Amino acid sequence: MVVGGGIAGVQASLDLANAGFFVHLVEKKPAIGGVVVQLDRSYPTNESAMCVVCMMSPNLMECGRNKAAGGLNYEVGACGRHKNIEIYTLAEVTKVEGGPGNFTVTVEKAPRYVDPLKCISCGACTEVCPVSIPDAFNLRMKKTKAISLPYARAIPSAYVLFKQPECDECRKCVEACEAGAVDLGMKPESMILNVGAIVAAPGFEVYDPSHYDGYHYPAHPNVVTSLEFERILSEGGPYGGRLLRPSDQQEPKKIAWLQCVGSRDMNHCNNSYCSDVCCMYAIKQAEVAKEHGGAEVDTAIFFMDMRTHGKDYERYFNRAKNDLGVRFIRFRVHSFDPVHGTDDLAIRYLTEQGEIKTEQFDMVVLSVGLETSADGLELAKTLGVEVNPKTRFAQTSPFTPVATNKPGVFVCGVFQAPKDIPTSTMEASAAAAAVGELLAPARGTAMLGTELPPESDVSGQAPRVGVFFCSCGGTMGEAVDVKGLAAAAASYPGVVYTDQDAVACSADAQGDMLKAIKEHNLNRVVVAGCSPRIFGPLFRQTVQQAGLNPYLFEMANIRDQAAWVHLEEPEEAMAKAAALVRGAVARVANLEPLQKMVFPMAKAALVVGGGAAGMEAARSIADMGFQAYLVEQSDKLGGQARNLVVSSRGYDYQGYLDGLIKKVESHPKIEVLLNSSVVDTSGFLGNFKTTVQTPKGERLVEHGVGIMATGGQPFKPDEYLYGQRDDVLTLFELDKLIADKSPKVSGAQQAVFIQCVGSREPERPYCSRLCCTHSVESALALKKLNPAMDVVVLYREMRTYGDKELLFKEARENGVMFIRFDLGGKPRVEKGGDGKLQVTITDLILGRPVVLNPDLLTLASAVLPVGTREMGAIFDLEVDLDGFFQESHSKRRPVDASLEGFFLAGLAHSPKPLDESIAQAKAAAGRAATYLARETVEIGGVVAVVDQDKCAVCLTCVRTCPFEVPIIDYTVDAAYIDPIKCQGCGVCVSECPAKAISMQNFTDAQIIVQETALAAG
Amino acid sequence: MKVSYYPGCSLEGTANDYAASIEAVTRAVDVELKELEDWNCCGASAAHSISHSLAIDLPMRNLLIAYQAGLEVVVPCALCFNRLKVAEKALKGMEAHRPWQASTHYVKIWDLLDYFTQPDLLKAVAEKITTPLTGLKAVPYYGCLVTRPPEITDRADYENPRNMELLLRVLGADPIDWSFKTDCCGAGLAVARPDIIDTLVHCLYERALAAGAECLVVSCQMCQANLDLPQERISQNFGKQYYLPVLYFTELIGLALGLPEAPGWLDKHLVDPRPLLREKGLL
Amino acid sequence: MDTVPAMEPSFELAKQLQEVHLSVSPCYQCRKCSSGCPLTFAMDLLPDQVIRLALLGQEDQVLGCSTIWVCSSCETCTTRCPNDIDIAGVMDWLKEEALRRGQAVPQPAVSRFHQAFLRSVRLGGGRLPEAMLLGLYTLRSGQTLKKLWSGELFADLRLGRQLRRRGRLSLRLPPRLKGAREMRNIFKKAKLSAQSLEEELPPGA
Amino acid sequence: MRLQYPPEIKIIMVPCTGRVDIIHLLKAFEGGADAVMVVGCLEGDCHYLTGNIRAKKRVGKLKEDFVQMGFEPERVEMFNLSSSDGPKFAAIATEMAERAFKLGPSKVKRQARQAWEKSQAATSAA
Repeated sequence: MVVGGGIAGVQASLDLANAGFFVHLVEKKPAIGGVVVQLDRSYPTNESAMCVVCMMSPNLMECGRNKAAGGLNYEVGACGRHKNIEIYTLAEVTKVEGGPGNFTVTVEKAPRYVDPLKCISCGACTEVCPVSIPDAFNLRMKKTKAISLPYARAIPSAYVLFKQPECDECRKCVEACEAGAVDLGMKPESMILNVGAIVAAPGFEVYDPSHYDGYHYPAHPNVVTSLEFERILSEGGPYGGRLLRPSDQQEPKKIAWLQCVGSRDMNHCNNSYCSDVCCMYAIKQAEVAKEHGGAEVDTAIFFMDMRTHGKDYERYFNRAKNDLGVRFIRFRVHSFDPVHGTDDLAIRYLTEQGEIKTEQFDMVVLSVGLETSADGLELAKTLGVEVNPKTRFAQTSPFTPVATNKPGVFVCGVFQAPKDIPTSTMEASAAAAAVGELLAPARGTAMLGTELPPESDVSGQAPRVGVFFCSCGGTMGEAVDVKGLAAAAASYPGVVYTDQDAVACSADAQGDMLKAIKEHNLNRVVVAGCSPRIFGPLFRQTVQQAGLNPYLFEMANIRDQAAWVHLEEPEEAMAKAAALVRGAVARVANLEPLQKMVFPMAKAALVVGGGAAGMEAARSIADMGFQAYLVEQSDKLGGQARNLVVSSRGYDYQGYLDGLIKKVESHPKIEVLLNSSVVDTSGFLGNFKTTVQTPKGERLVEHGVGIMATGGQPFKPDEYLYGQRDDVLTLFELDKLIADKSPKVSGAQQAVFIQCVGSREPERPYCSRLCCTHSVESALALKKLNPAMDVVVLYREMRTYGDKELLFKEARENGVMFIRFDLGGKPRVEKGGDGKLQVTITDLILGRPVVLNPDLLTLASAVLPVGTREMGAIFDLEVDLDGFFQESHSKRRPVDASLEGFFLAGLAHSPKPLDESIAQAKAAAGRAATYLARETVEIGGVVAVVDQDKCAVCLTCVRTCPFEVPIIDYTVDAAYIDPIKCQGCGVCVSECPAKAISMQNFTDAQIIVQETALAAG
Repeated sequence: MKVSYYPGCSLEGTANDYAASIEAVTRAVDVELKELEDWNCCGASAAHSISHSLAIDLPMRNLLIAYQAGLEVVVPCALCFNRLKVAEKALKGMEAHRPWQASTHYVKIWDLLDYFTQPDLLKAVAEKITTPLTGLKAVPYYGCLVTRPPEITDRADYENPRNMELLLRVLGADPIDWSFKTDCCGAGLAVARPDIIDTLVHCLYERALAAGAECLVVSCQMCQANLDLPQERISQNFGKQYYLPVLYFTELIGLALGLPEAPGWLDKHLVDPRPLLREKGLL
Repeated sequence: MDTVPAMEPSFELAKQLQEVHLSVSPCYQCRKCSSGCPLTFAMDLLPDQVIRLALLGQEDQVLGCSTIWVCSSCETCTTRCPNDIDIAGVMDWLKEEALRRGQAVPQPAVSRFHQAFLRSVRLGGGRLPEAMLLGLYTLRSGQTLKKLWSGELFADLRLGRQLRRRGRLSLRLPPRLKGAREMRNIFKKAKLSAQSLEEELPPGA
Repeated sequence: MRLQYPPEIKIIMVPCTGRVDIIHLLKAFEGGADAVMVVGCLEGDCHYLTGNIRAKKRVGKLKEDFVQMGFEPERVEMFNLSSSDGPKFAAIATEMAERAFKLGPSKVKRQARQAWEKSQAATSAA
């Protein structure tokens, strides 16, 4: 059972369902999606947040389409890959008994007053409903009717009636509903469910800033919380997506964001932790505000430490600061005053040089932090899950990040600790893995099969093309008028039907498409919308469910290739979009059906890298009942975690590591290959054959999936006299001295740490995320060892995010001093007169240099990836600009590698502390389980085929193919290309002088007809 | 109702007009003030600035006297109120270390305005109103030490107190909201650095006028002195004639209740409030 | 930046403050105190800079600045500090420490007013005779000559006369307290801790 | 990142630039294009190892043929960039659009070519 239908709950449900477990998803609101659906955009890609949900929506839709949401309204019956997720909306867990493997859970379901099985979400009831209530989804900034859809494109897409406070049961909605779905007599239900494990993902509440009298919230209309600002930016928001300020609906030209509202503060609230996400979402909101209101919108963010410590977040921050002109003012605003006679607000602040300035802003956004909601705490009590008293988030250990004190109950998402969307998604997969391990024997027992309709034979039929337009939720803007395009498209050759929808990827739009294909018996489908990379599989799957071969489908990317990139030239953008659609229609008319080959899935995983991440992944895979091969190039397991010997929080890293190594080495289903390395690989998803060089010669390993955990290594600093003196160390070297109780440490009078050594520099523009916390822990360890020692940390941004902020507080309270410097004023390290080290740094608050004479100088050096280029070359995995493995999608698939069937974990994906590496390792195993649980895998389709009559056996293809696939079949005296091996690149096709080879789906004819249609524009 | 009363030194000297209005108004609502037996000076800002031991011992003596009296203590002067609360916290701190000595039973220390804005007293005042102060646009000025710091004063609404607005509304006046109700007037620096007072108070005058106020209402005689006395000097220094009478809330209650002595208090102000009150038909 | 003298940090002052429960080390320079402070226009160092210098142990700067004397203890900073540092308390402690160490006070008017106030209370037997305070201060403030020329003295006298006319400036001594002996002990105890309380500052210093 | 580039650029997706045959480039001109660019991965990064190197050779050969045909070789070009390098794509798109404007309509469109040459002669004379 998964409690909480936010992004974490949904991802956990999907990973569990795809890994062979039936899932009961309990959500207290009328629809799933949590806070993510309330967001306008999501960083770092600035894609619409609905997009994140939409991208989940093929998965969400699977949930949506199952029994609870009723397949009936799509008359598709057997649709959806599988019906293994049962959603209970308006439901809450009230009692839990039993233990792991056998919980009996009481779920109370409030009446929805609308039968989801009958509701066809036509909206008739809302039109007639006389009662308007504040729209909770839009945080009461907008009115909605008592009976309405929870939010546009909600999943499950059924209406809901809120009787309290004002519905007087006038029954107008009952009469208006043809489907007879409205039933005012519905009673609360209570049900007992028997489940094997529980994942708690109740999410969070944003902090209510009304405690700060100085912020005039909610009295002043132009002071809004960041979530309210998201609604203002959103298309479904109070102003239809136009950036207006609440007081006079004018376009705000100057907006201020105040950071740390309800976080890092013991005074106004007891949230002394950092909420991790506010810095990034403030930058995103500033960028989107500039996009809406034009570049001249002046955006200022008042902050203390800019905490952009995620993958690619530092680039996002630099781009906002240097290219987009977002102003960053390092100052924590306590209060501001309304300017009399205007709706503006005056903020009085201190500039870096210390002079007092007052600026007038049209609007102020309070970047509110995250708190465990009252319901979250209630749920914790019901489940018996202990909560950390200081932060009110779930009490977890860094070595088992998703487990709680109660066996069988797991936790993920913000309820575990404040985190952003990618980390929540990752942690959800980790929770799914944990459940997978616990219930391994029960895998697959409660599965419901999926049936696909027989494929109708369309060969020989004239092409009947249906073109479906999508305006992608309004993000097309005015540049591309989808209605005009649809009208024009009707005249293209072969087109017999056109339709357009605000969001084609949503659940109900899919239903309309299915109906249209059936009614107009279309045999070709074109979707004009966004990039095929994102929704190609979703639409292809819908086409397949309409009984069409999935290859009779094409997408025209009028969003990324027209609407978004020609904002200033609307007419040309329209012309180009029309051309793109014409090209796609021309191509699809010439496409032929293709069949995929079916192969068995090898139930084994190859894990590369024997560090903590690799071992955790292997152990999780093995505990789930699959075979794991762990390849480690050195002679022992442990990796960088071996160097973690100091923890002021009392974590026994080495004890954990030894325990893990013992478990891995003794596990029957894990084969450890030390002093081994991967030399070559071949095959495809489910059937990889990898040769591993071992001391005992080459070993051929057959596996279905692969996990990359090659880890990282500390950067050898090339500045601050490192390497030239023995009192200049890296963090690991210092920890070793502390652990060995070396006199150098006990005798030291003064210790200095320098942060960001090698990180956040032009040649490595990324943040190594773990060094701030590591330095603070080591500093605390030094203070505990010798309280009289002066400990000073020189930093650029103190990024002790989430609950690590408590460490930073503890360090300061114990007398550790923190001095800030910026890239321009780096500390000068030189040999002092007495031969001792001398560090000079300018204190930016006082504008004066400070001279330190440390006995120990520790450099927090960057984290570099290890083995990513080599493994990337062998397995063809993409590596990002900084040399770390590139994940398939930062939001939706943060753990999947670019090649399907491969997953990433640990430092090789991006620098992260041990507890997050462990979570990511379990997540990788969880994701891998969704493939390993399958019996078969489908391959082929887009491959090269030789026309034996035309082949002159000139061997050009044999010499050209980079993968040496073509061979000469002397029985037929012609070349032969094995469809399993062919990678589908088409190099041989264009090299073949006789044009004997044609590539399915990309034949010359298909390309040329698309080209001419495009050029004719 | 009987309460202990701690007037403080200035109410016997420069602020004896305030003392007069307090006694009259409390009598009018049947609150009997029992002055603390042999009270001494609380040391005000001088003690806590340069002598920590005096800053604690002086108010401590008054505190122990109050405990012996056994009644709740009402304190008009913000500074004396703050010092008594500091002593109370210091005593609790000391007793926390030596719980076996925790014999004293504490009494509540009231700031006068807080005391007067209790629901039952407000009702008592409301019942006795003869001439409501309709049309009198006033901005409430709380000063600093009545509300801050919350760990000492135990005030919940320390950023944005509203009880004086409540009282003014009960009296029929028109309280205006403004953001500077708890900004500092310079307090103890009045004698040593009058120039600082000029800058601070000039800014308060400007903000009060911008908010549309006709007069300021205070509950502490230090604030009254810093706002009332230098008004003429500030008008000269800043070349703008200010006419903003500074009234005690007890004087307004006296007026609203039609007490005969009320007009007598008004001529003790430097900035004569009577023209404004006559214009409003309240005199 | 080399022209400005470099600072050698020491942690003594921070430790001293810690012992009197006025620790400044939790500060993470969010600078709310400086923005909220109404008196910054009259200050040479901003409040957050005073805390920073105290943390860095720069005693001569911190004890010799005008900021600590100009601070009117309005408690805005202490109320707003997210790390619960009693900044106003630190300012008071620094004033007392400056006098204890005989540091040259850049704002003699303020320090002498405080000393005159406490001496008047002591001489008044436990309550403050306001007239005596004004008299003693005028004698000892060292500003009298300057005030004479600038005409401020006449303005003060006129103000005094206005108060006198309104019966708000009585020249009578406050009544004898029964606890006079207790008062004397309180002041004796204070004298021991402050030593320099009694020292006469040469006028005009 | 929504970087803007000239709308004249129209995009066809192929699995790899190695699939782009010379016939496709010619057909594009025949269909009315004034300039054609082949955009492949960075050399050494090709998902199919040698696809982009093959394409570079073919484009090079086509440029030489263009010279003999009296066609401006600048009308066709091969570029290599990483898939995540948006800014570079916008830059090369802008450059190719400028080339097309500078070189004017291709000779394949005879009337458009003559009209353009007349207008060029007129402007240079004025």
